[in-house]
Amino acid sequence: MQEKYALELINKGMRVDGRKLLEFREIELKTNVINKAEGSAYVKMGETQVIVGVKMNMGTPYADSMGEGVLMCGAEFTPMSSPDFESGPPSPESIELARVVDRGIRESHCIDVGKLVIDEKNVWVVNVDIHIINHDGNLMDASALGAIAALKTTKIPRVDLEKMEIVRNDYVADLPVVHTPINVSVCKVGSNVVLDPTKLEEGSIDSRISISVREDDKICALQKQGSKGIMIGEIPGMMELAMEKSRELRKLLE
Amino acid sequence: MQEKYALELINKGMRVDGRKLLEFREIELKTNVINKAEGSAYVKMGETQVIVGVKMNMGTPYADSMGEGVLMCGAEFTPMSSPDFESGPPSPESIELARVVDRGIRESHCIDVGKLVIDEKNVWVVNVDIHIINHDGNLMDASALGAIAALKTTKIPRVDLEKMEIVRNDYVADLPVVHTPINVSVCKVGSNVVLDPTKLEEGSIDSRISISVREDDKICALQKQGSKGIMIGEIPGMMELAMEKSRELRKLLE
Amino acid sequence: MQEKYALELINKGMRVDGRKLLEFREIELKTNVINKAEGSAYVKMGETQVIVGVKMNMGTPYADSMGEGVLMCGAEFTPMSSPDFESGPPSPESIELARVVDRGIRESHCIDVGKLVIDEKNVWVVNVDIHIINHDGNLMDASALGAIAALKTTKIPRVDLEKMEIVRNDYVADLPVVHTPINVSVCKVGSNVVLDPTKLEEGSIDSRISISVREDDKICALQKQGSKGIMIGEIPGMMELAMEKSRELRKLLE
Amino acid sequence: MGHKSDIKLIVDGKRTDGRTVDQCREVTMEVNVIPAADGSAKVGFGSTVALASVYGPRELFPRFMQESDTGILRTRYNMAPFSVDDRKKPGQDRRSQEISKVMKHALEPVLFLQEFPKVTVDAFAEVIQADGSTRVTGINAVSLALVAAGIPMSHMVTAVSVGKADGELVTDLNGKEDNFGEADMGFAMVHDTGEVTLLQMDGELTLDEIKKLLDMAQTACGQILEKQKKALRDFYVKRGE
Amino acid sequence: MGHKSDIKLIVDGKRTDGRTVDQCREVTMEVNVIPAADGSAKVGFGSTVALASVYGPRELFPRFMQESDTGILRTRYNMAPFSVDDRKKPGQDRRSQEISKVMKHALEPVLFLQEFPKVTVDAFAEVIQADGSTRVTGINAVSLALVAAGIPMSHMVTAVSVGKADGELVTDLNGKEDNFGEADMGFAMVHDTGEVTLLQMDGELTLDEIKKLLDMAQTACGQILEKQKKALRDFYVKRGE
Amino acid sequence: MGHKSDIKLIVDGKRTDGRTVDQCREVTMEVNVIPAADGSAKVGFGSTVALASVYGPRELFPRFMQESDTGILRTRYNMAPFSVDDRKKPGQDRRSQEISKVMKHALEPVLFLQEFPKVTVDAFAEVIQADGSTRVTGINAVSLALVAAGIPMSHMVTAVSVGKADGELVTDLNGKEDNFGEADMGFAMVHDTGEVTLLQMDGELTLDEIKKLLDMAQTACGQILEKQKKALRDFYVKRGE
Repeated sequence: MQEKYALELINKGMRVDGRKLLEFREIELKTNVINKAEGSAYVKMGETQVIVGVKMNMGTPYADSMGEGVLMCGAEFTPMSSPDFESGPPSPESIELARVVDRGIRESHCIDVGKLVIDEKNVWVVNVDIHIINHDGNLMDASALGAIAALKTTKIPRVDLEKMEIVRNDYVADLPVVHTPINVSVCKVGSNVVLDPTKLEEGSIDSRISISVREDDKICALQKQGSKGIMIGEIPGMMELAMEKSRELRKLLE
Repeated sequence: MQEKYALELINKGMRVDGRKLLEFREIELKTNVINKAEGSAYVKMGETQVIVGVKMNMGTPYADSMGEGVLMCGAEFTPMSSPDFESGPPSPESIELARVVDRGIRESHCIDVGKLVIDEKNVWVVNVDIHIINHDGNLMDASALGAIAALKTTKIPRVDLEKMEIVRNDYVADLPVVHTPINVSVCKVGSNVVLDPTKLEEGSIDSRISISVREDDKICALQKQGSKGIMIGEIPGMMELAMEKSRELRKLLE
Repeated sequence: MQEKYALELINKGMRVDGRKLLEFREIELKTNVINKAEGSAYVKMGETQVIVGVKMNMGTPYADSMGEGVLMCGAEFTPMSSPDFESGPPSPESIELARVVDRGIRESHCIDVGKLVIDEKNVWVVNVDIHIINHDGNLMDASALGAIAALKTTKIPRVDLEKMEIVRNDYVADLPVVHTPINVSVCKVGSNVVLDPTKLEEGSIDSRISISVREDDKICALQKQGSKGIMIGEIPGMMELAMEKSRELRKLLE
Repeated sequence: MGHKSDIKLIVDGKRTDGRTVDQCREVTMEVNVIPAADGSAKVGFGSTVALASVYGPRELFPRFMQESDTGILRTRYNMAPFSVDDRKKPGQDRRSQEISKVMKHALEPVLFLQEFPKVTVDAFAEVIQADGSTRVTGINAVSLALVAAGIPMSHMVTAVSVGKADGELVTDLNGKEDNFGEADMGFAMVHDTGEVTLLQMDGELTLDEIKKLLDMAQTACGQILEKQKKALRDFYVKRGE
Repeated sequence: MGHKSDIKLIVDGKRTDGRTVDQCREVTMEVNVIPAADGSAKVGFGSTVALASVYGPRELFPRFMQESDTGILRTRYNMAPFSVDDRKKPGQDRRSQEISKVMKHALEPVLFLQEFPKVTVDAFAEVIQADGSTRVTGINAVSLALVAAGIPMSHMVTAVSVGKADGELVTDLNGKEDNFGEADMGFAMVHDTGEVTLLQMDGELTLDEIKKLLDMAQTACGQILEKQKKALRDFYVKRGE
Repeated sequence: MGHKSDIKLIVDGKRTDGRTVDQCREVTMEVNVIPAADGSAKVGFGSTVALASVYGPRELFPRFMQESDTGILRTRYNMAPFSVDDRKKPGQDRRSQEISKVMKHALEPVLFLQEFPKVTVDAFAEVIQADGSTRVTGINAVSLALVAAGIPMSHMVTAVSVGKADGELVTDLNGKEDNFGEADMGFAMVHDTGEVTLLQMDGELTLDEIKKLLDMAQTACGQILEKQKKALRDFYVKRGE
């Protein structure tokens, strides 16, 4: 019923909460919210709440990427955040969320991984963990925003090279973040284009494209979702919209 | 029906098997029962039967406990021991059992872990495995008794330092066991206090506290179980009872 | 219905596809079918199709087999190959298949594992992976045939000893395969002995013995399957039959 | 308990964070922080912070897991990967499974589950910052979340940790006291009735010390209960606006 | 994308395997290669080879997983252990789980699942040789297998990869281009209607480049669709014999 | 089989434990050692010791696992962590899953499962000391436990291992012969009828050797069957007291 009503409103160009179709909900962004993490951010996008924590650990580089630090991105859809989530192994949705956020960070080359070398054998492993606190739609954009915000505030701790131990809370540098990718998910509902849907509205989405845009307007990652197709001619317009909106969201990080 | 009858008897201060409320069932304790284990014990407490085996293996110390051996404690509720147990991953009950027995051993400092160092990198890992053979109640006390009995008979095998291999069946020392913790689970059934319940009686238990007591009357571990509360004023009396009974059970180890 | 018809025919000494009871279906055997594998084979036995790939990797020897390479054999019953298979952890059937094929290879000593040493610490790990493509019965014989065929075409890649890296597609030797074990599964259906049953016919099998025979007529592995017994006096005859048929199948490898 | 360390935990009667022995860290409580849940809360003891949410009563699926004569309470205690110094691998380990179980028993005594056959109440506690006393912080949060979800309860459950550090009995252990102290006792009670619903301890204590710790825990629970009540009042006032 | 490398991917307009930038590798297609399945296919793009099989529509068990108002499509993308240079451990990893999900969405738009309540259609893609573009090869195979299984479909789905290597936009990436190129876009569409059903990209591209890649992908899909149709014709002709 | 070793397994016709080639180790059997079970037994061959318990027939849950036309036998072979030199990680590995399966087939032929639709009989074998021949020791124990549980059976199943060590054919392999011998054959039969229900072998044997081993196994099973019967008689006598 409610879902149907949300759809009817969208078809008339309106939304349950009075927004315009291409308008984001109010966004609250806080950084350094987790004292045990080397970087962290809290994003509240309407009622959607996400915490992203970054932990810096020592590890060995990948065999095909010697001389580079390692990025790892995970997401947990905690059962606390929605009546629909269950305990158990990661769901396909949480895996997709983590992998799309991961690609937005990795492919934008926003972290200068060449600077994350500790010694001949050891590099920094940058663990980005996304924790969904309250699910009210558009987890992808909120999570990606939280991830880049958390990375931008991440500090590199000192390493005691004799003991090869990390000295937590004694920081020697900022994480070298050289780009600022922003993810904008452009949704199709019937013939309308909608941004930042609530969970109620997500029930009516035919498809969406998550688009990660860098500050130089380079597009770094795309992921179409949803069980309907999108006309090929519509895609460039959706990208342009994402580029435009990404500039607006990027201001939150300054 | 039977369970209700057991409860009615307890309410009258009696028990199905004729025991007094604070009386343990007959205990049979045998050690060195498993020839492949470096230490082992068999405990028969009424019809409850438990085998505990101790295996000594080489390993690396924990980063926060360099220069100390490692204790690991596991419990398997084999489906053979009860119609209620199933194959599959460890149940919360078996995890709790293992963790409570583990804490009784660890927190009593009964093993002098500082003496379990092999060389700069390697220490002894003491694996205590509890195997439930027949479940007729009070697994916690039977398992903890079996664990300390098995540890007290555990021998340290020789290490061939050139090959860094354990030479099984060639022992160089006893495991340094310097304390003797005993676990006594004090149960509440209505207003009565009961010890060593059978499985039938366990159906009537409101709550219980597993209490691990050392030979110097120090209390080393507590774990309340069961879905009813216990009046705070009753707790010290339950501890005194556990201390008293622990002396009785400890005699079995001499 | 169809299954019952297959059984009736067998009881009359006939088969649905017109074969004799002791006749195999037509076998198509191709090797070097997977370009990423160091050895591979495709077996089509009637409509049963199996791909076996061999990957050569570096690893450490087992502690009780220093100075020897390592053989590992796995089988996946991909859900694509039969309406009866499901996604998920390996089924007991796929584990049994892999283990029986593994034993046929291992116990025949067909690979000269003493020659698979790279340096003091590293040996070759020979990974044999069996992939069922279409299940129409007698997976055991088809898989074992594919495994030995794939091993016989396996090449050992060059190792860059400075980087301790495998240089794929640059081969320095053939895998030393010194024997040719062949698996023949002899089936009992009522009082009849049947070879190479189709999946339809497998529904009527009372029991079968998988028999692995070497070119010198040594028997290297046996595995009885099925939920009926076999009279002890019948077993030697089943072995003789397997020895005879193994010679026939071995010709396919020349 | 009892890792070797040269760290002095108490100097001149003051603890590493400046507290006296029987003083709790700053306690913060907020109800209804997770709108998707039927009830929720956020509780902090110093820099230990836990979120809790409650869903239910709701029908339990698959049906063969239902109990025909009673409702069930399911609990899950979890630590976020970034809540600790060395990242915790996501997923339930043996420790969190055990804590989930004792958390369940700590809360069941105040619920009327027999009146809700076939249903489940699901309670989740998520530690997002860990600095000692995480399980009791989680229990306080779940207790508030249960009330906020409107689950019928006879009383609030209130929890605190007590223990021994540098030879002194202390209330509300922080991370250092938890790691390097001599004993740690997790405690929860229905303060109005005196019923203890969680009692776990590891360390080395005499009976007298335990008696004193029980007293200290009860006193602290009285103070914490007031904060729970205030948080609920604030929530109802705000909701009534 | 973008591993450091000295490998030149394009020299004098020719790619490492001799192709021009907008040229697909040799495409091979065969329908009905797995008799046990209701429908099946084998598709190769150069040395990338995928098998697909489809089972269904069939009733879904256990029953509590059924949807009362629609059928469901379940998909599984898998790589054989021997399909890659360094043996892949059997079983689904995070990558294959994600691809299974986007593969499902790539195919659902052409199925009439609402007309088959309570049932499942199961589609499996198995990569047996991997040299880039494995997911799109798998989608082409599954699309053929669905038709061969007689599952009602509005249209064929056709898939191809496009991307950027050594600064040039290219069609049908091979393994080297996939590993060392600048961008990789997985693409599937209903060529007859212009509907895009799979769109994934990682790399660094301008909007203009994406527009050109979409054009190149559409053109390639037109060519590949003809091969799909031919493979089906061959199959029906053969079956009619 | 066949690990390289300088160990001599047979010297002057005597095996490492002093036995002749066709001699079983001391066999101990005791019925009804696990009171919680419907039937149970403990069987030892020298220092190899297995416990077995049987539960059932009982209804199988969840219901969708039931078979409408027959009962099922479920078996689980397991080794205790402390049963071997190097501690075995708890839980079922590939070896124990395979043995569980052949154990099931070894026992099914004597059960009348068709007469118990929808139910399960659950049989568990637990090896607590391993010194070779563990699976056949387990089968003997389960066979006794099934009888003690009152499960209708046409006959007893009796099991033994035979094999080849230092060139000689031997009965009842111990751990050294199992590890360093040339062949190991697991064997179970219904001695009264001559039906073989378990036959596994690995090693290198001629047909003649296999024939001789089958003879030796049958002879040994005859002796072991007598001990099984005696253990049951002792149990019934004791119960009758």
